[in-house]
Amino acid sequence: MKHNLILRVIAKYLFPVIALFAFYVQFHGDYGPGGGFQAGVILSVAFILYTLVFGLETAEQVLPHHVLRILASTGVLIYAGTGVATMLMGGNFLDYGLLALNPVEGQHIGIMLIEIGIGIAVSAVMLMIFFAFAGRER
Amino acid sequence: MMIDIIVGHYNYWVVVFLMMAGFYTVISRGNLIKKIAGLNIFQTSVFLLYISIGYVSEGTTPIIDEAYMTYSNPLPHAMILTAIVVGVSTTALGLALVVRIKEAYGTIEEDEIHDQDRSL
Amino acid sequence: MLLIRLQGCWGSLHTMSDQQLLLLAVFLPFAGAIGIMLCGRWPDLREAVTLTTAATVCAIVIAIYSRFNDGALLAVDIAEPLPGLSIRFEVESLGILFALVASFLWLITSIYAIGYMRGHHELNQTRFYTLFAVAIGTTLGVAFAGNLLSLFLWYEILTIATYPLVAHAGTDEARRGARTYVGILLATSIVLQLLAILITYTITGSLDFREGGILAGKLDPAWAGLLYALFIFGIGKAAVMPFHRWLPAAMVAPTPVSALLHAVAVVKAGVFAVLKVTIYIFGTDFITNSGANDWLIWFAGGTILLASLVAMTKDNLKLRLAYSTISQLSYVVLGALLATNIGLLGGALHISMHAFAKITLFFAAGAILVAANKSEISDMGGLGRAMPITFGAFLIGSLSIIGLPPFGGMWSKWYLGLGTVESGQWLLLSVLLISSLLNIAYLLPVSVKGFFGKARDGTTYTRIKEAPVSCLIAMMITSFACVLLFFYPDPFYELALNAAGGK
Amino acid sequence: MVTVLIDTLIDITLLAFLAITAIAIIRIHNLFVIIMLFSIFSLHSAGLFVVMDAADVAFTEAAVGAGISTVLMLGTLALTKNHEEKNPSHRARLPLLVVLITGGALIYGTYDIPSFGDPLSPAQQHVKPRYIERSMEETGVANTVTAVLASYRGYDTLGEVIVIFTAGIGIMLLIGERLMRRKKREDDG
Amino acid sequence: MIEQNLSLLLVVIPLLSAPIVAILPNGRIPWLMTLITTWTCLAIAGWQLSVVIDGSIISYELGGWAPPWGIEYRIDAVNAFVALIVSAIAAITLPYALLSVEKEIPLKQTSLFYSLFLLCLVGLLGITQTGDVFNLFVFLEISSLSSYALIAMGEQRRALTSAYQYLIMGSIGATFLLIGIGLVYVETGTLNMLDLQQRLHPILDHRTVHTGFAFIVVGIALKLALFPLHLWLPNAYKYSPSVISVFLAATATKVAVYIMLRMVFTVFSNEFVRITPTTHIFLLLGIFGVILASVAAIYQTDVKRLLAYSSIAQVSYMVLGMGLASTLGITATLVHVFNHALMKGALFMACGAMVYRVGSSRFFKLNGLGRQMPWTFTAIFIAGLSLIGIPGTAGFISKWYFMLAALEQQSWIIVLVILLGSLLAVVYVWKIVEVMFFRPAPDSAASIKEAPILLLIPMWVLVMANIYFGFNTELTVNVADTAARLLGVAAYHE
Repeated sequence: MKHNLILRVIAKYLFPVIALFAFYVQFHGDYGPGGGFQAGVILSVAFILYTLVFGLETAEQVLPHHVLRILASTGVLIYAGTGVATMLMGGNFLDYGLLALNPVEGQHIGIMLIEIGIGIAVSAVMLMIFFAFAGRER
Repeated sequence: MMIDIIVGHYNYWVVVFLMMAGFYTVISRGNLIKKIAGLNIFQTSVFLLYISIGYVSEGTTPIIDEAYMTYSNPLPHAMILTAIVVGVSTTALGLALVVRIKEAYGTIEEDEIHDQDRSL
Repeated sequence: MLLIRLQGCWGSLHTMSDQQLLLLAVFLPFAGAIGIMLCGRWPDLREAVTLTTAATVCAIVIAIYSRFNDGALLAVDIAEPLPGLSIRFEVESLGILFALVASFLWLITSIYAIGYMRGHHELNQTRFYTLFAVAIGTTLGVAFAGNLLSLFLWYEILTIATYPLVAHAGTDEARRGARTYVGILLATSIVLQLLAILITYTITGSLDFREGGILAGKLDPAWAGLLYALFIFGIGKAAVMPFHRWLPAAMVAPTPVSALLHAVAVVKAGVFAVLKVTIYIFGTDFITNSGANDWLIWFAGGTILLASLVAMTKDNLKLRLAYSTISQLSYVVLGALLATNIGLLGGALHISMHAFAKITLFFAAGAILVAANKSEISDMGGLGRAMPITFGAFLIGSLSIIGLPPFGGMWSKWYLGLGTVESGQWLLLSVLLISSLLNIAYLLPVSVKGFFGKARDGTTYTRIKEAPVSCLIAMMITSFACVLLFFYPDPFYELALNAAGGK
Repeated sequence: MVTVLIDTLIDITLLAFLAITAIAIIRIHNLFVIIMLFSIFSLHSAGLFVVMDAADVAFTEAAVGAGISTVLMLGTLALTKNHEEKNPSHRARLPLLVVLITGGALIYGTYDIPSFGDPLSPAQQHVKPRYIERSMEETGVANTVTAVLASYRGYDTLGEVIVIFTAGIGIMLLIGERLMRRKKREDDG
Repeated sequence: MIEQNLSLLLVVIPLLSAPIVAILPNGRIPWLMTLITTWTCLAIAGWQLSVVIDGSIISYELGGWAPPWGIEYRIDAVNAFVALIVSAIAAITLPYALLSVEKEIPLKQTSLFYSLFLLCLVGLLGITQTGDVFNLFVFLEISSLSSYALIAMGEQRRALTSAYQYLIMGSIGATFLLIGIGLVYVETGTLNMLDLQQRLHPILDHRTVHTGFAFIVVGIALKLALFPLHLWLPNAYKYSPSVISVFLAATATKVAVYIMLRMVFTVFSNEFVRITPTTHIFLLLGIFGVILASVAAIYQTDVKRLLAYSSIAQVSYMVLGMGLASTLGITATLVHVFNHALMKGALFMACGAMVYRVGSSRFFKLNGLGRQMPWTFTAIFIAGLSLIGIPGTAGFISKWYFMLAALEQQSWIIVLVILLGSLLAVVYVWKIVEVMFFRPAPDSAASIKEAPILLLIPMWVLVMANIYFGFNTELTVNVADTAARLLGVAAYHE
């Protein structure tokens, strides 16, 4: 379907929409359903759509393997790092309360940080997996 | 009395039936992809069990809001969110194995694979 | 040169503490083994190491003996693998007796082995000498074991260490023999002996060797017989029927192995263990009171007779000797089972007496094999005239086994006989007498045939010379010892008497 | 009261759908259909999650079960080019027995379970209340599921991320590289 | 500040270094990083044990939330002991891994491989540390997923099918565990082990609790490869890369044993065991496991498979120990967990060395190999003796305690089974010995050299450990005894 103009155009415009939705889910998780994981999945879906339409090569030019690998690791490290940070601040592992003067504020920051971590890691891994399967065909 | 038990438990019973359907698919079928599908059904049904545990009649989604008093139990939800991720990870890995097996054996039917291994 | 070395050791030995000496006695052979392994490339050097080690060990044991006589308590714990149960060395009369025999005969056998192994062009000689040293070290470990756990430890290691020696040839036959050997010995020790040890431990909470035993008063006499049986049969190295098959099977080994290990070290380790258990775990009084021995004793008696009868049917010399060994071992077991001072004295004495006699016989058998390449008795007609020294030695050994004066073998049989009389076991006395007759019947013909018989094809042997010199020396020494022990059995007698508790 | 009744009705219908789908999956042999049915199964259960007031779970299940898993299965199907499942040679008696025993045990086990939706059940009484009552002031997060997930039991979620990371690494190792790595048939072959 | 967090760092350090290793360039750097990580873990585990050895307890509230609302790390002698075993084996495996991995794993995959290895370690350590059943489930899945992939890295194509089989069985097991946890949760509303223990106490007779228990036990038994759920294990050990065979054989089943102990004796407590036929079932399965698996081992024609079956038998011993449900029995189990890790570690390392040189672990390839590779052979011999339980080796200590425990209750059948088991062990160990030493070597064997020193050193460290812990049992027995008492198992007489 690489050569179907309509699809290409639609995909072009759909991509940012989906991505936007992903970010909404990412940061709205505190108040409604959603969170890093769902956001990550949706974001990866956006890229998957892009890949389906523009082909694997193009997609991998945008996001090469090693980049994905680094992203995935970064995601995990952000999460674990948050824990280590709280530890260094003299609290227990993942005790977000210490990240700010006001515990609740700290909790907010902490939760946001780890949700970001999750989001990055999940989307990266999902794409890794998808590319791996898609790339196997050749 | 009997009615209460039924009303109170039919949900669990159906869930058990679903689990067993999935479980049966896993252990009785020979096709590697179908096994994975069965495994997924098995796990999804277990998720249903958990969520049923967390459910409260006349409750609502546990997002705090003045409008509501009773909320369903968020703990099983959190657990199941994790469990779902575990499930999909297992599925993905299993399917990757299936792909490799197909490449190495040229089939994904257990019997045929066994025959090939025995023939050596 | 050897003597000079001995003198040297002697000097240095006096400066050592008892513990050091004791440890040295057990671990020097292992050190020697390593040395032998390293010298593997230069046979002469290797043999030199073997001899020096053997000589030194012998000297050390003698030193220990002298100190023991001076009343020193030689004991040392090296580890405590289980709470309250240590790996312990302790010298007592029975142990030192066994150690003296073993270490002295190792020296002799090493001399013999050099001639034999080279004359017989054996392969893997380095492996042979190495494991031989290990086996002796382990035997000394058995001799000096300070409690039942240590005894069991060394007992098992001895089995493992001798396995490759039995399988030395590497042929299918050798492997089969070795399999039987290790199979029976391990199986009996794991299933019966270990079980017995554990039961003893659960009942008494200790495994120490104590005068008068540790079980008395703790174990219901009704069960004593069963536990005792577990020990007697569990100690498979004592080769009490029906667990004797390993000994003939082990005859596939090179002759020095059969001579030292399966006439002295291994088998004596077995009967030694039986004596130890009898004296220090059960205690003679407890045995006699509980009547633990009254049915077991017939297994010993039966073995004595049956083994002798089987021996008569064997034409292969080594096999015949093997069965004779089985029957002789049961003499010791019998002595233990009599559970009287005299009986124990006889049994303990028999360990040494039989050792010297039987090793002579094996030496001779080996010499015949090397020089004439004959293993079947029926082929040995007239061979004695070709190799008189060998057959002479064989004759002396036989007579000692039979128990005629003026040979050491007499003493042990004498006291065993007394033991049976003392406990009014007339039937057993007759067993002993009959078996002596049987000994005559299956041992004497060999030398008789050798000296006065004719070869099958009537030819006289011109090509065949005597065995290698070192073999002859070894044989002469041991046969001389047989005679000496008749006139001067005192050291062994003292020790045996001591162990039997009849001071 | 009415809402409850409606809930129950939807609940029952969805359960019925699920049961039918499950049976269909066991019986049908065309793998493509099976995967589609699985996707449907997963969507229905998502719906059921909504009915049981588990919006987050429903969301995720829809995205993962009906989305990712299905895509992956279809991908595998495309790669293995195998569309008809063959019947296993041996008759599946033992599996049936195992399943019956397991199921029986579970039914037996549900006997003492507090009835469905009972607000007095231990699960509703013990740990949950604090999450509902205090999460707002303790974490400032309205969505208690997020609060539990990210804060109270944040470590589980870290584990969850590790799990998916592990899966990613594993799949990279298995089918990551372009060129196919031929496996030896046997170590002596 | 560091010290209070150490028992968490034991898990978090490998957890942090795994993603870092994953993005390192292939080659020896990932190995080095992994090596450092594992040794750090070993140090921490040692410290942790030294703290709790006196029976005290480390409790760590993750995220600062008090249990049962938050997750708790709760370390007593039992966890610390198992954690030490796991990290020690990991630390000793790594030096061995360098060459073996270079031989068996393509260079371009090394960094991912080591990362996965670390993740497996994370999973196992996480299991040992946690005091929360659901957290346990999560980390169990981490270790399982990584081991599926690791096993599939084996050189032969059957590695793939073995991994798949293991994946299916393992996932079923995990799902059963999940069901069990759910059923227990619905009755108690909590996930914290200690809390569970207290809240389960009044309702031990509920059917739901019984069912939950059953599902948890079956789920673990699958991971434990407890007869008759052992079918996945032999192939998994046979076809996986040598390093992985070593690591999994020495740790995975041990951790499963730990989970079983924890669940049965801490969560459900001793009373529950007494009022249900649990012990009888354990004893029965143990008896069958020991005998049948040992017999099966005798008929193998491949060293790795043989050892795998013997592993099943050895695990069954541990189950027997649990079945005896006395302090002595549990002590025996824990001692054996430690000693068996030593034996199997050494044995599989030796197999790895042979595979390294010969490329196979099948008997007909190993004829007379003992002469070419004397050190490897001697290692197998000594570790084999330990497996049999010859005095002077660690195995003897385990056997001694099993026998004591059985004799204490005068259950002569168990005594018999243990003795029979070691007899069968003699047979299958001797099978290897004769093949390797007394079979004539083919001419092709002349070119084979002894394994490289880097493989020999770790192997011999473990062999020496087998001997050392046969004479000095202060560590093993004392810790095991303390741990057994902590598990709240009343001494048999009480």
